[in-house]
Amino acid sequence: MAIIIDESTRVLVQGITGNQGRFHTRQMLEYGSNITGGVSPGKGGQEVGGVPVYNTVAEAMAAGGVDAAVLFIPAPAVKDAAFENMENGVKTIVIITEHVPVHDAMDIMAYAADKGITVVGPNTFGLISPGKCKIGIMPNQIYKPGTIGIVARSGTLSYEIANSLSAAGMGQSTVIGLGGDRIVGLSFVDVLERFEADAETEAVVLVGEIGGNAEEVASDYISKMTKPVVAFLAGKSAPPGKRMGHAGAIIERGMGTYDGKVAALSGSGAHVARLPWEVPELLKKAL
Amino acid sequence: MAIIIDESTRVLVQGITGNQGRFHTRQMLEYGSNITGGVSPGKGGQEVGGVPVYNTVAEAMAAGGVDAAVLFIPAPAVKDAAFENMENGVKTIVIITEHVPVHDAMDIMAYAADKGITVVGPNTFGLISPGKCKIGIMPNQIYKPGTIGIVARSGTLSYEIANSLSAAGMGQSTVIGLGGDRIVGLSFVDVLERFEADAETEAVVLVGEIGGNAEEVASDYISKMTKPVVAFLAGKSAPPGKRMGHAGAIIERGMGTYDGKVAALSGSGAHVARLPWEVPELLKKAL
Amino acid sequence: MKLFEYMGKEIFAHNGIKVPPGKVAAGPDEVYAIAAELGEVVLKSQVLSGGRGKAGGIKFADSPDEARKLAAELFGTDLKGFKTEALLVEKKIRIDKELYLSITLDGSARKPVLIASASGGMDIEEVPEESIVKKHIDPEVGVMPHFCREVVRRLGLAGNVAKEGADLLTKLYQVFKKYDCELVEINPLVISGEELIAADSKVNIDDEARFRYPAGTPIVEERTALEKKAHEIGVSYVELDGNIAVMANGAGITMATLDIIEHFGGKPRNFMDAGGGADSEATAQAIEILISTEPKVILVNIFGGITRCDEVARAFVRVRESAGIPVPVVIRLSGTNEDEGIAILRGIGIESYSDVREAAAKAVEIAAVS
Amino acid sequence: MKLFEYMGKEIFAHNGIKVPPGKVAAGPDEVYAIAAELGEVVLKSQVLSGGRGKAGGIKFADSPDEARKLAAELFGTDLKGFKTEALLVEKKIRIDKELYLSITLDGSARKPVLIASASGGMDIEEVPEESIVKKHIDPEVGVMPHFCREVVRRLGLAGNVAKEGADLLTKLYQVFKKYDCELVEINPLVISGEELIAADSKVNIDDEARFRYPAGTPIVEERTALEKKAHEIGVSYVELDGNIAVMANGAGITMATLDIIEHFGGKPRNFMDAGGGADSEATAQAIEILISTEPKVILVNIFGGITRCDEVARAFVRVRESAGIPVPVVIRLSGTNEDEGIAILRGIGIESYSDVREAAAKAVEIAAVS
Repeated sequence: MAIIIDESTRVLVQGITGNQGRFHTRQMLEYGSNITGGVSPGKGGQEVGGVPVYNTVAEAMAAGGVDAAVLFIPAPAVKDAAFENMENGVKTIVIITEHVPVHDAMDIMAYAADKGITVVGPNTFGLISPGKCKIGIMPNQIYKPGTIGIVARSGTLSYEIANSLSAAGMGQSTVIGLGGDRIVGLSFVDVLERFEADAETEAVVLVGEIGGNAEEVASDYISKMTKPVVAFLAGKSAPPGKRMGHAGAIIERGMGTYDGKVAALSGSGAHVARLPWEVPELLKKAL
Repeated sequence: MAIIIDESTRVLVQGITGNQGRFHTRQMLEYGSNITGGVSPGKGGQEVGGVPVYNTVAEAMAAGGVDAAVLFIPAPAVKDAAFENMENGVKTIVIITEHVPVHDAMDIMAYAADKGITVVGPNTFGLISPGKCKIGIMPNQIYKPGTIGIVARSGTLSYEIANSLSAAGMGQSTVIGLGGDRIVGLSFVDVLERFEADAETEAVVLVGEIGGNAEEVASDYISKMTKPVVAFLAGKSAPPGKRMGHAGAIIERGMGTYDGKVAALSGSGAHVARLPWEVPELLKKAL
Repeated sequence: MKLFEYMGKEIFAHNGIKVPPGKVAAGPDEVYAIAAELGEVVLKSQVLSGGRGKAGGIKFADSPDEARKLAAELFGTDLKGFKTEALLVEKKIRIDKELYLSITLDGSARKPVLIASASGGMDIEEVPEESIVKKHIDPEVGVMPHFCREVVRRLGLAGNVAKEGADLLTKLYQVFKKYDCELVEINPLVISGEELIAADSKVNIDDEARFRYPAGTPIVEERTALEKKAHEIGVSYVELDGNIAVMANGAGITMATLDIIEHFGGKPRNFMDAGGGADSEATAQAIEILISTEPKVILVNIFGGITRCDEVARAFVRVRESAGIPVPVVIRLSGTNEDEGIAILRGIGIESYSDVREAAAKAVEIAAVS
Repeated sequence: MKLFEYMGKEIFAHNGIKVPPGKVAAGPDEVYAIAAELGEVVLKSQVLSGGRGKAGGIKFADSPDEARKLAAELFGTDLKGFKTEALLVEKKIRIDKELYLSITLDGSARKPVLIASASGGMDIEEVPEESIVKKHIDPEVGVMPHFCREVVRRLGLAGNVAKEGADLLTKLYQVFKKYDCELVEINPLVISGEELIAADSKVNIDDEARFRYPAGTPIVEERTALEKKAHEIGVSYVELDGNIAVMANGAGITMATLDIIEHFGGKPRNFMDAGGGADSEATAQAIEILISTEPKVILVNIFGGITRCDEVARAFVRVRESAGIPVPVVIRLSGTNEDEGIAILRGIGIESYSDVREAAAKAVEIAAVS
């Protein structure tokens, strides 16, 4: 099981001949992901780590099919690359790129919603179903197969938490990064619904942060879930009006505060960890 | 049963205070259609034949829901009116208006396809499920409830055929006009699939004409149908390069000829009537 | 509405698509002057029919004198029934390769479709399927860079020509949208050194969008005088070459009426869809158009729904009383107020039928004997 | 990027949205000259904070002399920490009614959302939910006439004002798209006789779209000098007011590090996300920024993934050898090449922790005693 990706997922790397593309293609191959092709206009016929490079997504599609594409593409070209995948029938798009204009993100999400396409990101570390498939830039060694689903707005913090779970003997079904931008493809609810339906997942860790109302919206759904949810939120000490690294991590007009989110999550029955190292303990209690 | 519309369909008339809107609202009410409202900007609060008039579709929707809207709107404003209905959640749109620009029609159809909305027309007489609901401009008296489905590209010709079927004791499940334009919402196949699945429909009459390749595409599907299909095509004698009244009825670059369509339909197992009065006879034989 | 080649090229040039330097001329002397400016030139007859080249409508001239001489011949020529009233005089360009490119409507897909081929200069129908690039355009998305890259790659373009190709696709789609086109076609699209040049243009604009044509959009009247008059009174009319004038209500039933006439061995003079629900005055004007074509007989086929049979009958009374009706009239009336209509017509000596078979057979019989 | 009111109004005016006649002035004499031209005027401090009116940043003047006098006061005033460096001098307009209108992003819906209210002039947060018109805009469709009709109807506009309202909505959405806005807000939008006039403007533009801003789009630098320097070396940096300088790799982990510091009773000097996979030179530059803020201690929290712990350690060696490190450093290293990193740091006398708890507690302790 696991959600969204597994060992059968055929992955295309767009921007495979760039520095980032090359490096992470090798990392993903090392992890065992089924990378079946890469795209780089004008570089068709080359290879990266044994993976064939195509000029266009259409070519890659014709050569053997693509289930998911991961984009290592400069921000101004992300919209075009995302549409190239979507218009050619790719059903899961992972956008690693940071600094994508919000209007481009909205255009991508509107089209994706119409066509039933799953978009992860932009500004995400990607997603991994440990032992099966990794699409993204997270370190290979910190995950273990298991029954905990992790959904996070931020990368490194989720690595830290995944690592501490692995160390405590709690492996993961799927770990997914929503992305740090204000407009991203998946919401907490979208992912929680999938974890709730996934036979392999027994509990979920939600890693949120200040800004927006994603955690508040998620709380409504969590109150209806049968599986336990442990939440940790970053940004308790952040001052209002400042973007804390992520475009979406900002308290504006009194919205998106730490306290508001904690109240909503606690009210929904989620177990809220006040400090990151409390997560494994709370999870053990909840299971 | 019947397809698309029945006695439960709540109908909204857009452009209800115009001449056409008023006249046909009365006709539809007389037929027994469930007209629950009309829209005419700035005329909210008035009534037409006892039907309340609203300023906007949103108002009408809020007042009690709308299942289908019929547009009596000048061609330049049709796109806006269609989107007003679609964006406010109306799931079936019947566009009577002729002379709608094709680019507007394409925009409407693209959005409708994304959102699962059924568009009948433009340039259609509408559709009727005899004895249940009529949405359109066809005469009230020629139809009888029954088991024959009729799908036509043109209006009066289908009236003539429906009338001859009624006279021969063969009532209709639903009669639907695709519209005479090049870009219309429903194809023959879309309607044939619905008739094939409709328990009430026993046989189908397809009324086609020269131009385009709608009949050729339909033939592929007809060869897989379990229900008999009788076809009649207009335009045998039409010269190439001339639009015969309908924007779509034109033989261009050797495409859309009468002979080509007859060959395709005959090959698919449809019974092709060479003259309109042969339709009832062929239908009787086929049943 | 079909535009002349030179009009399409003006639109192209205005929207950043390269065309050969050239001007349109209305007589041989103008041609001489333009050729004197441009050097070696091509003379192209501005007619709306296809296959113009094969019919002799395109000539090359090395000198202004030769250009004038050839022009004099071309202005006299009849090309497939079209008279040359204007010549496009263009500088001869270097041709390294000819491509085909068009964007048109696909009714089945309800979307625009781009069609391109590395084999230009001939009818696209004659190009083998496998060497045609065919890609639908989602009107919600338009033509994005990746779309252009894919097309250009499949056409085998490289270097600067590939760049110009991608740029051209973007601009051609902009023209297609901006001018409400049904078709924009460039055949041939010429690779000339490092440039891509539209050596021909075929631009068809949607008549229905006339209310929003961009300023300066040319208007070409394709209708005959009679068709134009019919259009003005809201009647759909097409001239044909037989002798039985036809009026019916609805495009489908009118086509079927023509078919039935031919079935009985007759030849229709026209297609006339008088529409639904016209009043007797409008119908009377339509009848006058039919009379003006001097047919041997008029066949009217009305299936009354919205159209009331008595209104149609009254229209005939009206024409009979004013201009008179100099030819026999055969009428089929059926549907709304049928009996009333039949009675009115009987009053002016016109016999009606309720079956179209009998009416059509009678009209063909009259046309054959008179 | 937040624009000043006058910049937003220039964009409005350029795109057909009505604003009061006015000019921006940098000193009291300029104010006098503008007032002499316009008559009765309003002086508006150009600062980026909200609640400017309540804070005294808006004044009315009946004469040029009064305008100069009030201007002299305003140029000296500090408004919520912002100094007034420019005044917008506008002709006083007749106010019949004040409305609120904005288009912004809705992250949950992933769409733009229009928010409007017939109660303008106050914060939209203070307007009761039921008198707010809130409608999402489908980016694939945009703002169509029916959308405008519905909004205008719900705002209760009539006659020419309704027409102007529909037109304004269309134009405001065009501005929102064309300038890659995150927010366009008009509060108040004034009904002035038969006209609709934008009496204020709040325009926030997406920093990430700078590569395609329309020509002439103003640029406002909101970053402090230090934040700007950090931005140039690709580091995300926010100044805070404590004494513990912080560096971590990743926005979430950096926020969490600040939270942990506060949990142990300390106060962070900054937010610094040094990103993933930076080399030792870039990291060294980031360390120098931290040192330049003169903190009592530097706390580094690295969870190595793409970031290699040995590279971070080498950055400290590099800074130690060049500029020197004048404050205590507490480092948590965990993950990729952790052992190597710890060894390198031990070589220059810096002790590492593998648990962030211990590191943070130590840093807070140092800050407290020093």
